[in-house]
Amino acid sequence: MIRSVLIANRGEIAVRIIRACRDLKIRSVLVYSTADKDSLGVSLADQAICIGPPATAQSYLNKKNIIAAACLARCDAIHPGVGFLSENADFARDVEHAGLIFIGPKSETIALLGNKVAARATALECNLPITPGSSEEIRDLDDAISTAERIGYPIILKAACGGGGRGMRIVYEKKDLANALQIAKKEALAFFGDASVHMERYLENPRHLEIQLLADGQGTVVHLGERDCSVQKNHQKLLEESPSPILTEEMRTRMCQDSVKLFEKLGYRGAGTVEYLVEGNQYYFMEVNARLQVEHPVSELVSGLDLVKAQIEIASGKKLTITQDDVRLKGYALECRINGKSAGTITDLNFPLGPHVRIDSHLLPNSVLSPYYDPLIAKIIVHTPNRDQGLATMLRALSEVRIEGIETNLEEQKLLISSVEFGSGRFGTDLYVKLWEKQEKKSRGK
Amino acid sequence: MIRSVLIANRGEIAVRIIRACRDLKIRSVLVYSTADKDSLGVSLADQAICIGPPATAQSYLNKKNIIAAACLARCDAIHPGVGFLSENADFARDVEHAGLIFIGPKSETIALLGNKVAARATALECNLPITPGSSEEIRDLDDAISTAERIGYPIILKAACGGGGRGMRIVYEKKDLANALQIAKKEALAFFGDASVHMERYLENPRHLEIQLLADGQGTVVHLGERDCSVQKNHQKLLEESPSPILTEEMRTRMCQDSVKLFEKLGYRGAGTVEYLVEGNQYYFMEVNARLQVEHPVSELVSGLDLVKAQIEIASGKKLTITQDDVRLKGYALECRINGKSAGTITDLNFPLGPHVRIDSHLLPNSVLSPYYDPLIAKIIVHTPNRDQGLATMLRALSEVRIEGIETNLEEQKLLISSVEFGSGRFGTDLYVKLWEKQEKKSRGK
Amino acid sequence: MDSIEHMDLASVIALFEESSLGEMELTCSRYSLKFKRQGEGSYVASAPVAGQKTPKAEKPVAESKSEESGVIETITSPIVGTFYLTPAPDAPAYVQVGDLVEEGGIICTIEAMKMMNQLQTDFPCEIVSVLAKPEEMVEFGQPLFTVRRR
Amino acid sequence: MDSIEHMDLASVIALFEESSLGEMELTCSRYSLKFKRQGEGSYVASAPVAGQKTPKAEKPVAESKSEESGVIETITSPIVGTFYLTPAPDAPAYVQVGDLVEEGGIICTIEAMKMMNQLQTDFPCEIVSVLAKPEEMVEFGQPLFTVRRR
Repeated sequence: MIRSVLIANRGEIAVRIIRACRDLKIRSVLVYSTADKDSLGVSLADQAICIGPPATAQSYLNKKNIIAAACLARCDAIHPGVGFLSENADFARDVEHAGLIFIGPKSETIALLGNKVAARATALECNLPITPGSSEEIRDLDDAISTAERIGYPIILKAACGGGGRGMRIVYEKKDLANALQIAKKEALAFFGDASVHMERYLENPRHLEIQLLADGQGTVVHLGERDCSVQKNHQKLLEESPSPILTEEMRTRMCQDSVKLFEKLGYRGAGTVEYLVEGNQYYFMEVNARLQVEHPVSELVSGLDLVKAQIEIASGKKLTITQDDVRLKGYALECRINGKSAGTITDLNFPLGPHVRIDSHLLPNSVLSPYYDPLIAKIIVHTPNRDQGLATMLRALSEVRIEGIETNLEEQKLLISSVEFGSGRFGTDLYVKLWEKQEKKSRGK
Repeated sequence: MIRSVLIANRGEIAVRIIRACRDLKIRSVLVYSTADKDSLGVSLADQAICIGPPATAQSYLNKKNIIAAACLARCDAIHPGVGFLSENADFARDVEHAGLIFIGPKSETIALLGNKVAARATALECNLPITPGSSEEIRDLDDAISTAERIGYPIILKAACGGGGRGMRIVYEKKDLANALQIAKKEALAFFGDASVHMERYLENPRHLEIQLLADGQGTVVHLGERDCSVQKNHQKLLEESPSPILTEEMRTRMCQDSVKLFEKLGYRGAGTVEYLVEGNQYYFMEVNARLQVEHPVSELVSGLDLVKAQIEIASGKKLTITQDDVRLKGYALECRINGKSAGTITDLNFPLGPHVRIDSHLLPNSVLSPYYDPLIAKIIVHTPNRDQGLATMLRALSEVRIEGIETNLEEQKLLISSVEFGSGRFGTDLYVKLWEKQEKKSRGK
Repeated sequence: MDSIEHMDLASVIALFEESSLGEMELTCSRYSLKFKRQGEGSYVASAPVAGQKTPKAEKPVAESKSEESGVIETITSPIVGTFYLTPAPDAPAYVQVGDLVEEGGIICTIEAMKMMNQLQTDFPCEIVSVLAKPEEMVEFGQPLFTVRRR
Repeated sequence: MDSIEHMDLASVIALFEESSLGEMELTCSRYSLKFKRQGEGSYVASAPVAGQKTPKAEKPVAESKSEESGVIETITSPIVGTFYLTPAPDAPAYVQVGDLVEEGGIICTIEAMKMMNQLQTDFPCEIVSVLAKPEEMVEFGQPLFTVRRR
């Protein structure tokens, strides 16, 4: 039984979790850095505890202070949110050792999935399609050259323990391999403390799809369909939708079944996502996100389920009361991330309201978009009967947004959503760059 | 085909309709009085036309200016919203005569239902239970005395063409009947231009339930279940929920079937509601609201349908594409009306966001809540798996609301929703008064 | 000289004092001011403002209540309709700039719902300018003419 | 001269007094004022403006950077934990008000995760007051002591 949750995060996801706690009549305790003392989360939480200065290493990544705060505030559990410590196996273990519940997968699961090579190996065991490449660490240059020959260029070198686009090197020709391998190993060591790298075939313009799952760690795994997150800028997702406009029913079924199989094999507990790259009618396992994701509302709207509530209930030891047959995916959902392009005080802020629209945000008029952390201002999510109406409703919602005082990506998002390319559903992860080049050309043309 | 809609209304319902137009890619033209020139609706609509001074008789009830504006702005149709001209048969007829589509029932249907005696007679023909009373006009005092004897005191006298609580007189004893009849007739004449009154048994503490329907006027009628609107203050609804906490499945089925039967008999076209009084396990037909209602979002959330879109599609001649079997009512929805208790400038305004919450409002920070019109600030609607969670989520949402500059009923609403009585689901239309008396006693006790 | 919005208070006060005004009200996007000269009698003001929204440009100028002759006034549309300066397509205009019109003189028609509504002046005046475009829609309160009272 | 919004009250009053005005009202996004000269009637009012959140009271006082002796400074908690003034339940306190402490002197312990973290001063000082409650939680940046530099 969880009566009190410490939230080890900030921003909109902290507010999202506080709201879920309130809905469940659970006490919420939020930790915060001095930079966030006037944040909405701090004012909404039942208790707020300052854990350090703005620098994340000393605050939101300060395991000791966070766990001490949880113990002293008599919390039963810690919710790590997304990012920060949410996929840190050591933290999950420390939380468990402190006698607290970690709201997420078991620490062993996080550790296993945090290693890309181990994750790929597990996926292979479950017969999931993976991109051609090494399922083991690249030993040396000879190994690299022969592996590259086997799978074909372009290839990508990835840090085994990496993530978030760091420590990656794309190689188009053999002559660049030696140098790239050296740099990739150095970066892997620098960023992740482990020089291991592995090699995969590099897909030049794939789609990013992910399957959302819920598992109670007691034998039941259900999926909530896919999210298509192909619209990205520098590997950061901008738009996420469900269902995907390119997926056939047959492919969807296979991807969902594969994902469930993998989670069953892992004995997974909690909410999690299996990410895939899709090219043509082929899909390839990429990685598991062993946590909640920013874009979780998309799946909440199509499924009618509350993923954060579900996480808390699973963590408290409850079995899932739904089976796959109970999951009815209905309509279409689209999420648009409104990001700041500069930090500062938001002098005027107005979000769209009305039917079919959900807003998740942690900002109010006169709030400061902090320069220390990620620049998300709000997630605008719409839920409509179909994609065509979803795009119209999103454009309606965006037209009502008013943000003054800082620069935002609002106009870029409007351009993306109203583009012929996005409307058609046929595009790759390069859509943002393509549209931006077009726009630039237009401006130059004037 | 409707390409352009004139909206003959104001406030949040005007904004609601503009949003639906935008979602349907239809042009919206809003008429407004000089008092509303800085309103959100005026700024959101594709075009806005001033039709008169603040006084409603010269603006929002000014049929001639409204229809002229629709013709001159090349609209195909007029949406009357709720209130004002929405149940005015003459207006509907004038709109039709001007070659425009009236988004609502046929003018004959409105005329028929506007007469309470005629409406009761039609309900009787369909074998709907009606409160004991006269189905015809009370002829004179002798008729009144004998009818009252027959149905038993207390009785209520109602203007045949009345509505909104006006022209009603409750009589508990025979000795008061003569005087009450005289006053009721005078009021009926003064308010509605027709002195006819009829008599019904007066239910002292009933529940107010209503069945929401959609009909295409081409043979298909579907219901979207009930709304329980029993929490009222001076006959004004404060909270509306679906499903009702007191209705048995058997009673619900009968009430819905009766309502569908009545709409089929009427050849009804558009969205409409059948209102009932419920006492114990008896229900009695009260009236038909031949229009959209303020509380329509409650039914939208449980049904997943968009009633305003449906109205526009039906008006444009489309057949309903759903049957009763396609209507799946899911979860629980609760609407809370936030009203101003004073007019003036809203210096600070913040609505709750996040999951399970929908806000319909026409106000922004620094908006003026007009002294000329109804004091609705916002409708907060939550949608959750069940009533218990709905109440928790509504309280969470209300705790995030911030309104400065004017007085509101926010605290009263929190008190109502967190009361043991509302929580139990067992209460009558006197709940507000009862709780308020309790509160007063408490304050006096201090 | 600064724009009104960026003037400092001392300058505003000085301008008022130098003027012959008895009272002054000033509202702009940044602030709102009311002045009243000492001993100006019974007028007591209350401040509106708030919503920093600038008033819409099309705000109809209210007809002046003054009965003084020579005063410039605006005649606004009392209804929604199509504005005509002529009784028929090929007929001459009811009035032209410079015309002197008697009280009750017809100055234009506004067509609404196939009805021609003739607009008459309430007072003798001279037509100073025509503000609305002929054959286009006018809304309630829209300025149609400026006139000079006679 | 400052813009109207950023003027201080004394300057506004001075300007009003120097002027010949009888009444003045001023509203801007930050405040609203009404003045009326004495003897102009009974009314004197001032109105606040809503919005402007008052800053939170618990804002931790940053340690002064000054190296001057005699300066009063606040020592704040560097971690989250339970604050103790004594090394053991029945032991005497590390320090009391009035004590002189050398640089590096232990002034308290903060227990976190079953670890006792002793807090030392960075400079010689005198304990002026104890701000945190013993045996209660302290958060990062919470003021523990005020001290005077020696």
